[in-house]
Amino acid sequence: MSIDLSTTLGPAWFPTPIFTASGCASSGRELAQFFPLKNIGAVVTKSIMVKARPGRPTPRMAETPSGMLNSIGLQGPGIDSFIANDIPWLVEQGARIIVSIAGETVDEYATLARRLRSVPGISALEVNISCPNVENRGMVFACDPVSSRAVIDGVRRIIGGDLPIIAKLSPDVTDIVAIAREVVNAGADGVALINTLLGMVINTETMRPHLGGKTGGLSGPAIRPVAVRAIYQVHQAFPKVPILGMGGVRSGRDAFEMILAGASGVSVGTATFGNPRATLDVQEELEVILTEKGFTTLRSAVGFAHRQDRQDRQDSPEMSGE
Amino acid sequence: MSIDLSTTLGPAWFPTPIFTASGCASSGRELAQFFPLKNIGAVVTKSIMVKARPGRPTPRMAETPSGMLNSIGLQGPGIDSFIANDIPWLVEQGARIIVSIAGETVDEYATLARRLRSVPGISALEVNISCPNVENRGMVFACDPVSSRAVIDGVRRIIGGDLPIIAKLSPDVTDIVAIAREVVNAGADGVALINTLLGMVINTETMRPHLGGKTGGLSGPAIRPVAVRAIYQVHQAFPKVPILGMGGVRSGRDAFEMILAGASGVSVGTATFGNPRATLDVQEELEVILTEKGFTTLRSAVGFAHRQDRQDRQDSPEMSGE
Amino acid sequence: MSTINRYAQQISAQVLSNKRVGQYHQILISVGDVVKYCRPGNFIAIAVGGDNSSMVLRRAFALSRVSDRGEFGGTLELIVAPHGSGSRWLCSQGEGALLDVVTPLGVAFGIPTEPVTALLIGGGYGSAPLFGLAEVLKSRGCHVDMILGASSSSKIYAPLEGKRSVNSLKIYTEDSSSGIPGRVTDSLEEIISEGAIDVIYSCGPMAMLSAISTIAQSCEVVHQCAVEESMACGIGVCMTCVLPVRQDDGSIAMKRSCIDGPVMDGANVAWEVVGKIQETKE
Amino acid sequence: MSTINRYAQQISAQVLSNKRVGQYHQILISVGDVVKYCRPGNFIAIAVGGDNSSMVLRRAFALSRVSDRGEFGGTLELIVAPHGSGSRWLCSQGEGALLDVVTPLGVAFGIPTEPVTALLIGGGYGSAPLFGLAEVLKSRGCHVDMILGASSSSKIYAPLEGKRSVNSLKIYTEDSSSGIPGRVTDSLEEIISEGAIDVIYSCGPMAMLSAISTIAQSCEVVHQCAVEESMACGIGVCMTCVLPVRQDDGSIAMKRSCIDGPVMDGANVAWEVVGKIQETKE
Ligand SMILES: Cc1cc2nc3c(=O)[nH]c(=O)nc-3n(C[C@H](O)[C@H](O)[C@H](O)COP(=O)(O)OP(=O)(O)OC[C@H]3O[C@@H](n4cnc5c(N)ncnc54)[C@H](O)[C@@H]3O)c2cc1C
Ligand SMILES: Cc1cc2nc3c(=O)[nH]c(=O)nc-3n(C[C@H](O)[C@H](O)[C@H](O)COP(=O)(O)OP(=O)(O)OC[C@H]3O[C@@H](n4cnc5c(N)ncnc54)[C@H](O)[C@@H]3O)c2cc1C
Ligand SMILES: Cc1cc2nc3c(=O)[nH]c(=O)nc-3n(C[C@H](O)[C@H](O)[C@H](O)COP(=O)(O)O)c2cc1C
Ligand SMILES: Cc1cc2nc3c(=O)[nH]c(=O)nc-3n(C[C@H](O)[C@H](O)[C@H](O)COP(=O)(O)O)c2cc1C
Ligand code: FES
Ligand code: FES
Repeated sequence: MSIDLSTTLGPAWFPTPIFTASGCASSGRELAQFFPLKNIGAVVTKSIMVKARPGRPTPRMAETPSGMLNSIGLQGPGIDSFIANDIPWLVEQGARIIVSIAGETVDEYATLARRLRSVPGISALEVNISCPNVENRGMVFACDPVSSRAVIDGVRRIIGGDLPIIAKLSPDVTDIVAIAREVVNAGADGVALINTLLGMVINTETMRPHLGGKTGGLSGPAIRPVAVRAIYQVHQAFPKVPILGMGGVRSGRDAFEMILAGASGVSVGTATFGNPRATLDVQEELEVILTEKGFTTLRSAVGFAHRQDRQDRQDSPEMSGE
Repeated sequence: MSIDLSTTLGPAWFPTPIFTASGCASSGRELAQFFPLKNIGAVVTKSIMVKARPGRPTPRMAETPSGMLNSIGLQGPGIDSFIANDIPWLVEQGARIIVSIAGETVDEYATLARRLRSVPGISALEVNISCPNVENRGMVFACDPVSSRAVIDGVRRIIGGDLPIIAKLSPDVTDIVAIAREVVNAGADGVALINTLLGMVINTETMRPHLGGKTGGLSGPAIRPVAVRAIYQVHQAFPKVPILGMGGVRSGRDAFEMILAGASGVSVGTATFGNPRATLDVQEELEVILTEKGFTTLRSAVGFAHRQDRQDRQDSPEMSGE
Repeated sequence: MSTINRYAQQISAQVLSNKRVGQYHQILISVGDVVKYCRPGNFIAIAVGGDNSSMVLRRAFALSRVSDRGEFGGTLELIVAPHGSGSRWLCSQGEGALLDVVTPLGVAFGIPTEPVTALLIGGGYGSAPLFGLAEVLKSRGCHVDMILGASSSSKIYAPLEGKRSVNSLKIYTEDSSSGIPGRVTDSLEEIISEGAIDVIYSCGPMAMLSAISTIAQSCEVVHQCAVEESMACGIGVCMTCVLPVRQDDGSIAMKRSCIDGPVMDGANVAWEVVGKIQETKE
Repeated sequence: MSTINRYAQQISAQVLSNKRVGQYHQILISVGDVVKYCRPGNFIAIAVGGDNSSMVLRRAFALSRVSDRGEFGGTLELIVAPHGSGSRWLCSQGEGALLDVVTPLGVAFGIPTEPVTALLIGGGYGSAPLFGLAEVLKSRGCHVDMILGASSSSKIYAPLEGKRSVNSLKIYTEDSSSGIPGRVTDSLEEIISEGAIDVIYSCGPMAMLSAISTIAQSCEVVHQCAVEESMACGIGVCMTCVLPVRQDDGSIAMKRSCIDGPVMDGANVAWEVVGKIQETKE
């Protein structure tokens, strides 16, 4: 099969569009027992913070219909240990690396960018702005256009033009297109859609919220229609902005759906928990589907669902449910 | 079993807390083939508009993992036919009736309220504000605090204190507590949580959005964690405001979960499509569970998950996912 | 409407046999007394995927043959094409499996009170309800001709027993793998006039039903067709399965194919706007 | 860490038998060559609910007994309590069913290089990995005593063959339905000192492991316990299964029980803050 699967997110090039999702592959090491990391498009690492963090109390997960809630609380070793131990190991494996960063203040994001900008072997930064902003009433950065903009702006200034910046947005907003507009204007090279939806499960035995952290993030196939909608809306509004799609992708068909909606790359998250090889399986299935559909390049499939749309614009996609 | 299942939504009393969900029971007639409508708490009718409406093009539905998308477009006979044909029939059945109304302008809601206020046999109005507001850039009323307030305010003025008003909110907002605050301040007696989430499925055969209306509303068990979270948040902020909970309820356990989170009543929607008797089954199962848990009244279970919370307020439930 | 689905029951039905026939599965299930109310044209809605299924909606299948005699009491036969995940699950259920079903649903074929000459046209698994219908028509003294079509021979469902209940049977395949090459509508006008057909009953893909309707109208023959729209509830409460149907006053109303159908008068369906209509005057 | 899960494979395993034993199911599955790498204390992660399952996560089960001989080649025995929807589904799988499994996972029990006196303590289905462990210890010349406890007799899993591989077996039930009334920890100190125990191996509910740890520490006996935290991935990538573990410098780190466990040194687990910890100095 001579199909060209390569893709770009801003200036970064990847041999295939299928990546791991942040927080669902740790720093890659554990997955390497199941397939060579260099065979997929890229490893997106667990969001790293400036300091080491123990995370939230357990239980940290609850299974839900076709999905799950997690409330890890960004447990991690901190940026210094990450740069010293994890990056070199991934480089050694020949993997493409996208580092996800997270902070509680605008400055923390800038600090992370400063620490990372001269580290060799990184293809892009994913800026996870779905964390509570301690400076602004604890409101999640990605839920507020001004805070979203401030984070990306700060990171962009530090990074300069060197590394592509992908802003990861939350679906828990009234108007995701408006948030995408802000981060793109602030200099993001692309957007990652979507992070988890805020959810809760109550344990009917104990009659208390099941998770130690009470609320958690909903992921998995259950949320795929929300992710596809978000990708479609943002691609429609900004056809030139590359999108890294994610949310419930479990098969090549699902990745293809996101690509048709407008994604240039697709991350596989929760599916890895059910199938350690999921990322590679998705990639192989996608290749077969693209070939069957007669595409010779991945690029030509990106946003394909919009093409025929241009003809019948009268029925607006900005409609609601019932 | 002598458990007291009765509940109230503002001044309205219901023998049980289990209702149908608007749009998932039509106007009741078709379900009456499967169980007597008077045996459940109430029938919530399909949102009715001023004029007859043909709705959106087909396909109008897509099954999704543990859920479905619908894009009906509020097909219906219009308020006159509804009042002439559907209400009297429901009254004859001995059913409690909650009429759901929907409009494209603030005035349309007021018109509906005016037509309904003197119709006998109605227990409450559910005001579905999840429709696009044609006067405000097509933005869904429930996505904007000002529009939400205007609708409820208009309806309240017409209705006076006679009929309880329940404002039905959309989960597709950054801050559902803020919207709830507006509608309560405008005079809503309670809130219904949640309407569907905006979603999309792309048909990978045709490579086009599957639904005739492109986007649709996501419902079913997939969204239950989002609904429980919304109910929990709003009950925490306004413990005295009655909540009609819904979103993916399929069993007595699920209804109990929503009641623990703070719902005084629970609507069963999509589950009816898989099981025509779902509403009654949920009610019967709930009664067993409440009894097993040692509750003698439904009321004492409402919001129970918050009680122990009051002690450990330090970990705020307004947290995000990862 | 208040009589529709009046006899519908939700029951547990056991699979008595599951045989592969060409590209289809012929599945026989035991349903007990409810069989008394089952008529050709009615359908059954089956829950798929088992207890922990991610599929929340039932799947609809036409009743192929209805029997209330025999060692198992009331039985229904279904012809199922393994198409997507739900129907594939159903086709994988072996003897003894229990199915959660709701039946009989929807409007059945109208049976003429006088003996008439009837033409039954089926496409693919659309032939399923026609054999049961043929038996009923024959028992009323009707003359019954049948035409079946499909893309290929393995997609023609025409059981031996079934053939016995019709006066004539013509088969069309698009790839010429059996019968006459071409489509069921190719010589339909001649067949109607030569056979002096009074009424056409049809079931199959929407495009076929639409083409038959055009011909039936030009020949002024009554045409009862069983339509197939995707259905979320199957019982009339969700409004997903609608079709544009012309009303007496000329306006077009969106009718539910589950409860105002699946059998509809072909002349009333506004075929040209199926799936397109957005605005009509009601 | 880079050697953990090194031999783990995702394979299709056939159910060879599924027997009810008390409140449990004893399930024997065929896994082929991977059995060579399976050790007592390792676990297996099984996909549940079939093709269209709404359950997206695997379920973890301890390997009860591992055999690489016999007519079926490599086999694993699991002891499964039908608890929730996933384990009930597993218990309903009959002979011939195919399971999607990943194994061997996690850290196995450490086996002493010298012959020692070992005490194995199991609670409920926690006895599962202990019988396999007992065989290995015996083959290394160890003396093996075993204590099993449960709320009631039907929750004691102690197969006949298993009993042969230990030197002594005591059973405790809380409702006095068999063995000694009470809990496994009731006379643990005496048993340790009288039996001159060198090492304790345990598996069961967290509260039991915690209580054993306290006693083991006061008696200065090594305690290897197999913990059970709810796991989303089972392979170390999700961070849901963490436990607070004391580090050499006195700080507490949140360790993954799937990959840094399930077998852990009981003395290092910070039992008092399990499920509570929010802040630690790392
Ligand atoms: C009144 C009626 C009678 C039918 N009779 C038969 C029959 O006798 N034999 C038979 O094989 N099939 C019949 N069908 C079609 C059958 O219901 C679909 O093949 C089946 O729903 C496909 O489901 P799936 O899970 O395999 O496919 P999926 O593609 O996984 O289904 C996804 C969703 O789309 C809907 N859908 C998909 N294809 C169709 C379709 N062709 N028609 C309607 N809905 C669809 C499904 O119901 C489901 O909700 C009938 C449908 C209707 C409405
Ligand atoms: C390392 C390890 C070894 C285990 N060994 C055995 C064994 O040998 N025999 C046995 O019967 N069970 C064992 N369990 C527990 C078994 O995994 C749970 O009983 C099972 O996951 C319950 O799943 P369910 O779908 O039936 O319950 P549900 O309540 O539907 O499960 C919902 C979710 O919660 C998790 N969960 C629920 N109960 C437990 C539990 N007790 N421990 C961990 N996760 C849980 C499930 O994994 C699932 O993700 C073990 C668990 C772990 C982590
Ligand atoms: C256990 C878990 C941990 C996660 N951690 C992070 C994280 O650290 N940073 C981040 O940006 N997203 C995180 N996510 C979100 C995923 O990257 C992804 O956006 C989301 O889960 C939707 O994709 P999925 O349905 O394929 O999992 C996490 C998700 C899960 C399930
Ligand atoms: C087919 C369908 C039609 C609906 N129509 C309406 C409606 O007219 N008015 C309304 O307020 N909600 C409508 N809803 C939303 C439901 O009332 C309910 O809020 C939502 O589906 C979540 O509940 P569920 O998961 O139990 O279905 C509709 C939902 C479905 C699935
Ligand atoms: S399928 Fe629900 S109304 Fe027809
Ligand atoms: S279960 Fe995922 S890290 Fe342990």
